[in-house]
Amino acid sequence: MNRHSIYEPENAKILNIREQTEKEKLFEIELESGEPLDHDPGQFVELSIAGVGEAPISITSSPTKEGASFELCVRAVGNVTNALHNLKINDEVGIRGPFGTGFDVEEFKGRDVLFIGGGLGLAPLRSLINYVIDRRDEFGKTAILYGCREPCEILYEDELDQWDEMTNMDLHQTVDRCPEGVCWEGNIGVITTLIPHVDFDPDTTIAAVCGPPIMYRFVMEELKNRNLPDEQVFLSLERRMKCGVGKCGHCQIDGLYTCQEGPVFNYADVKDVEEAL
Amino acid sequence: MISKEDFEAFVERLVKEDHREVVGVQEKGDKFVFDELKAAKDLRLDYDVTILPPKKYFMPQRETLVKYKVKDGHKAVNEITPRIILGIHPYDLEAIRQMDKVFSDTYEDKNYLKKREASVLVGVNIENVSEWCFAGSMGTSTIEEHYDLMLTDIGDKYAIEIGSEKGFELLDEADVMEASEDDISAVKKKKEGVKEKFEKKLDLPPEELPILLERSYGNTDFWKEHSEKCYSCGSCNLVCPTCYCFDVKDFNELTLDEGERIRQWDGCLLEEFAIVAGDENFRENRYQRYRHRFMRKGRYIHDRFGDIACVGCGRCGSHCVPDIADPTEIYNDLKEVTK
Amino acid sequence: MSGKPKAAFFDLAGCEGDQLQIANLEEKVLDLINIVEVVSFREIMKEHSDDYDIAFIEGSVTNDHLAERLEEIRENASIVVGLGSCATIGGINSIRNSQDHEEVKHRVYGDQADLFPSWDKAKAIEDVIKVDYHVHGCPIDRDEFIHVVESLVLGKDPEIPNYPVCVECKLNENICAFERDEFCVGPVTRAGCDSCCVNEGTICWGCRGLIDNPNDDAHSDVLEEYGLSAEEVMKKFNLYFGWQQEARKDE
Amino acid sequence: MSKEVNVDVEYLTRVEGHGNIVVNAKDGKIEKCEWQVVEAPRFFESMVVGRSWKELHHITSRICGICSIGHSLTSLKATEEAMGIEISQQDEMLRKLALHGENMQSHILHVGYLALPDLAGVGSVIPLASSHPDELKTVIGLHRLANDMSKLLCGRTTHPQRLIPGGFSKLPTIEELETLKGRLADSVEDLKAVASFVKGLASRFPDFERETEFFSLGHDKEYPLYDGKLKSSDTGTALVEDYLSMTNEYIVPQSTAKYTKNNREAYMVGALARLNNNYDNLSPMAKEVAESFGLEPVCHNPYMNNVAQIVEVVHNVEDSIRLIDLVLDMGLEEQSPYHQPDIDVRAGRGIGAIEVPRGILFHDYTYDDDGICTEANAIIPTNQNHGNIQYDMESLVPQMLADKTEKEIELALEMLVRAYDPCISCSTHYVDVKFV
Ligand SMILES: Cc1cc2nc3c(=O)[nH]c(=O)nc-3n(C[C@H](O)[C@H](O)[C@H](O)COP(=O)(O)OP(=O)(O)OC[C@H]3O[C@@H](n4cnc5c(N)ncnc54)[C@H](O)[C@@H]3O)c2cc1C
Ligand code: SF4
Ligand code: SF4
Ligand code: SF4
Repeated sequence: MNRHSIYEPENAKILNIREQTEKEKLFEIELESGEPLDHDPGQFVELSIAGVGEAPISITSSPTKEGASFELCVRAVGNVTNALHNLKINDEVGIRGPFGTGFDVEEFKGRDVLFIGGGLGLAPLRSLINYVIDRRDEFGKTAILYGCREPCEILYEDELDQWDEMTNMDLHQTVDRCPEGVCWEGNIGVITTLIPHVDFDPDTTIAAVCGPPIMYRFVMEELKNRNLPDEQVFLSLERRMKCGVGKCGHCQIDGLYTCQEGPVFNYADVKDVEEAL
Repeated sequence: MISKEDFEAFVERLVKEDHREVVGVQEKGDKFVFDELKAAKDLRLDYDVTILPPKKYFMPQRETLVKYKVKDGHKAVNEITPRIILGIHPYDLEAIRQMDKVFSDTYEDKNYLKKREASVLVGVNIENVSEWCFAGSMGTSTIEEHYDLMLTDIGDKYAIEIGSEKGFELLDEADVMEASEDDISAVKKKKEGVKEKFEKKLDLPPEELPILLERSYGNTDFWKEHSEKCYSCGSCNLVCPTCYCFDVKDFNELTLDEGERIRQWDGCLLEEFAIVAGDENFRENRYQRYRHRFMRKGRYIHDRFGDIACVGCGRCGSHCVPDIADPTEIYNDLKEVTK
Repeated sequence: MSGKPKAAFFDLAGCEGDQLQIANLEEKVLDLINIVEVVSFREIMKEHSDDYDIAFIEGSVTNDHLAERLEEIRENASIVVGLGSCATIGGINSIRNSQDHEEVKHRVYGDQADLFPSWDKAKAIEDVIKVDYHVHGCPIDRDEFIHVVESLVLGKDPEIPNYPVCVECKLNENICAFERDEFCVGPVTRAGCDSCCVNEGTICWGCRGLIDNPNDDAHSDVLEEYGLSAEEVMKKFNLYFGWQQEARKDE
Repeated sequence: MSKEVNVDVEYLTRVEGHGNIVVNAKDGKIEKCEWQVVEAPRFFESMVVGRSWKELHHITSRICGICSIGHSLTSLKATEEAMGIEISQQDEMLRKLALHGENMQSHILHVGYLALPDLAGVGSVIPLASSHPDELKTVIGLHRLANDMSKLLCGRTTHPQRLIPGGFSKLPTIEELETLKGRLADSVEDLKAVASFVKGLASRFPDFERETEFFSLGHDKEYPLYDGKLKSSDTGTALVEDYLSMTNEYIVPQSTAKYTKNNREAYMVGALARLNNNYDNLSPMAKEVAESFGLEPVCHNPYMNNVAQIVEVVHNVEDSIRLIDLVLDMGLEEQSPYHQPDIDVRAGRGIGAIEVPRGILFHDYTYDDDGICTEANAIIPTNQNHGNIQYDMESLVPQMLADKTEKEIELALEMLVRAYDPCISCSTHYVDVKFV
């Protein structure tokens, strides 16, 4: 990044917007410079809207994606994210990053990969999933477990169908509940209920887990029951952030900086860190 | 060496003639602060401690990082006032050394570093010790590097040690004389003497803090008990020379087409420090926030940068209204209970 | 809101000092009327309309008549903003909430006391209607008012501090009241005033009200340790927190 | 002529606080003509009972946001008198400056933002931005100067912080006072411009007179704002201690507020009353401006209160420059930026009387040995004017019934009330309101 200051966002343009659910939209963005972001799966950017502020957002597209643009999947929950949702194609935003430590793809290579995503947690995972798909022969078997609260909250529906049809890719979905009158033929129950459906070899499997804070505890317990070693689990954590570059202090998890050592952590490194999970 | 008279004349000249802003320690009521010098006679080199550390000149309380025009995107801003800062105590110099490290680590924070570069640091050895200070225990009551000039009051004159090219150049205009053997030993005696003056003391060598803190992290009762009266006011963070957390906010003009993104000092003791959208608070309890500060000072920063991030200035203890923030008390108590 | 939002200003029981702060914006008033259309502002204009999006309300509610007016305003407006302590927390009016109402009335009006329609307590407007945003302070801070208006027009939540005044006192490098043998309620009072009273050499009186989660027990203890009697501590809290403390008890 | 006139102005605009005007006339005869005040009671005189001497000025400042400096100072004078606290000559001069600042602020606001629209024939100050942009800019500039001056002396323009029992918690610096002096001197041209602008429109002030009594402070040597004895145009001077016998609060059935009277059924307070009673002590330039309007004592046209306000602003500016010079000549005494005067708390009663923008204001406190207030009374200028407003209306309406339309009557009445610049929100006591 050769900006004047680590706090100066680079201008970028919204190329496309796709509505995902009532609260999530997928934004395709390209930097004014026309350069690709050059990120690792699991990294994030600081998205800036002048006059409103900044928010850290995971990059949901894979670095292997064609073209210079990248994608962010954003849930409208507050000032910046609401303002972003009000923008239109061709509007400008500011981007800083990519920041943080993403998934170490070298670690994943040659192994079977188990993706476990809860809700919006699928956003950062999708970057890695598509990376694996684009370099299919470098990885072993893959399975995706994806859970949402309700069917209306499901992200990337077209892509899920594509993933489902791929050979060598095992996709399982669940919802916590299905309101009356909504059509849902899949599993109902929390995400941990999907784990027994997949068959994996703890010796050769590596898991990437991402979801809301409470999900982790239950998922980890279940994976432990299946003898998956802690070192073979990577997870992505979220904390308040103001700078993204290890200065502002907000994202500290005990001694760890989410924006530096994370957001993707090896489970073995954080399992004993009280503030982490 | 410089006589006090000549020193005052020298400072007066700086105030009047130097293109840089000259700041120094001055009285505010019955306390002291670093502030712009209007006249050399206002400089008080015999102060005990200032309310805020000189950090405010490199990382101001409120600082514009970015200006934006809604139509033109963002522009980085760094308002730099070149300064000569007079009268920094050794512990504050040590803190500045640590901050330099933090702000140049991985991503260089030019807002800090450029302001830092544009400053000349003139230190002074401690004459009067504040009742809360425990620099003696932290090894920061004197310092041999990381200043441009260092003054020591020896009666009717100041001894001047030169720490850098910048410092040397500053002295260009001063009526200085060569130090005698006596002068040198007087300075030495002064530096030795100050170590004895601190009433507050740590009962353990600071190097042991990381381990002590690691062991007592889980002693929830201890932290709860000590933080019961905590207001979550963040005063202990805000006055600390080694605290650097900040918040960032956008402020628009009423015309709505332009504005500024500013950073403002923040503190991990404040309730909303770790809260995210949806109101989840990752450090919800008072004791967790209270504990975090001590962990950060004595352990986390050490793990990252190798420094104990407390220089023993005692400001946190003296500014805590319920009187629960004094590090010596906490660390000494911890040592007691973790025996 | 599409187009320029329409704003109206109202006053209940208060001193109108907050509306004066808006008049005191000087030229910025012209910027203000560029981004919102002021349709009612009795203190400075004759025109009035009931067609508005944002209602700014100053003053406390102290009788049925005012409560009815307030409800009407709520119905007309899509956003209601409390302006100043009297509206946001009951303000100085709520001193009398801890006094005996009969005595209060008789002291001022003697045997005509009962001619008065007045509740025994002064209340924040939030006691009667739903309030969307608060601009605290006695009087309001002009910059904070601008920030709130600017935010509402841009459709974002204004950032109102939820930390105590001590924070700003530190940023301003003040000598703490407790080091000057004075007593201050800054440690439990919401910041946002830039610690203006302490900056001017006095103490924080508490006009912006309690922060969301004040350690008021600790502060009572501390005030007593520093030498106030329990009754004096109560009076310190009653100056501005009268309505708020009661509302908190009811929660 | 058979004509029915119904004027019912609920919540009169461009005044502080809430007041209604109700007039019903049939066949040239008035059936009802009332000035009603419908402000909700706030009970200040009770609120302060039980509170400490350190808090009273803080609390009573909140009686009125517009003249909070005046309320604070009156309150401080009462407390200081009750405890025998002396303030230094320097602090007294600085307080007088603060009062000038507030008087300027309030008068400019009133003339420029509230009364001028009537003269220019528009509904508010907002249209003036396009119809008279230059004049408005000048008015805003003067208003800002007055506010900056108040802020410099008091910490804040509304609900001042620096004014404390015994003096000031924090003082302005010499440089700040020098800068202020320069700005004041520079403002004279602008003031003259505003005065001549108003003069151009002065023919729109209704030509109406009614003889009445004028009540204010009076002083041999100065134009009295901060200090003086009581003075009535009818009964002469009296001591401040005797304020109750000159104000005589009473209740009238057809109105809502407590009225006051002295020699006649009602009297007038405010800028015009001060000017009528103390014309000789106005500053030279202020006299010039008064002359240019043909305003000289004793003027019985209440609408001329607006002009008297302009004259006073000129006086405020000139006298402020004089005071700043005096303070600077004496040299500013140094004190801590958190000054707390040593005060010997004791029991006693004290009365403060000060001329605030709208007229004479009284605070009267009794303290016990611990400095806790046991009794308080406050008489506010606007209250003292209510009676006079009512009598003016009763005399004005019949004069207009014959050849004026309902609209014209309404405007004349509104302008009348506004001329008094009532600050109804600050009125501390009222009686019940009956709606027609
Ligand atoms: C590493 C990382 C990756 C993320 N990836 C995504 C993503 O792909 N899609 C998505 O929709 N959301 C993501 N989030 C969450 C997103 O950052 C928050 O929802 C967003 O910051 C809320 O900002 P706001 O201004 O809309 O909300 P407000 O509630 O108005 O936020 C106010 C301020 O609080 C801070 N804040 C609030 N919530 C968070 C949070 N969860 N994390 C960090 N700071 C916060 C921000 O600094 C923000 O400026 C991610 C967060 C992190 C830390
Ligand atoms: S200064 Fe004291 S009360 Fe305030 S946050 Fe720190 S420990 Fe808590
Ligand atoms: S923790 Fe306290 S004593 Fe240590 S450096 Fe910070 S303020 Fe000074
Ligand atoms: S003066 Fe009051 S607000 Fe300021 S630090 Fe002290 S206690 Fe806090």
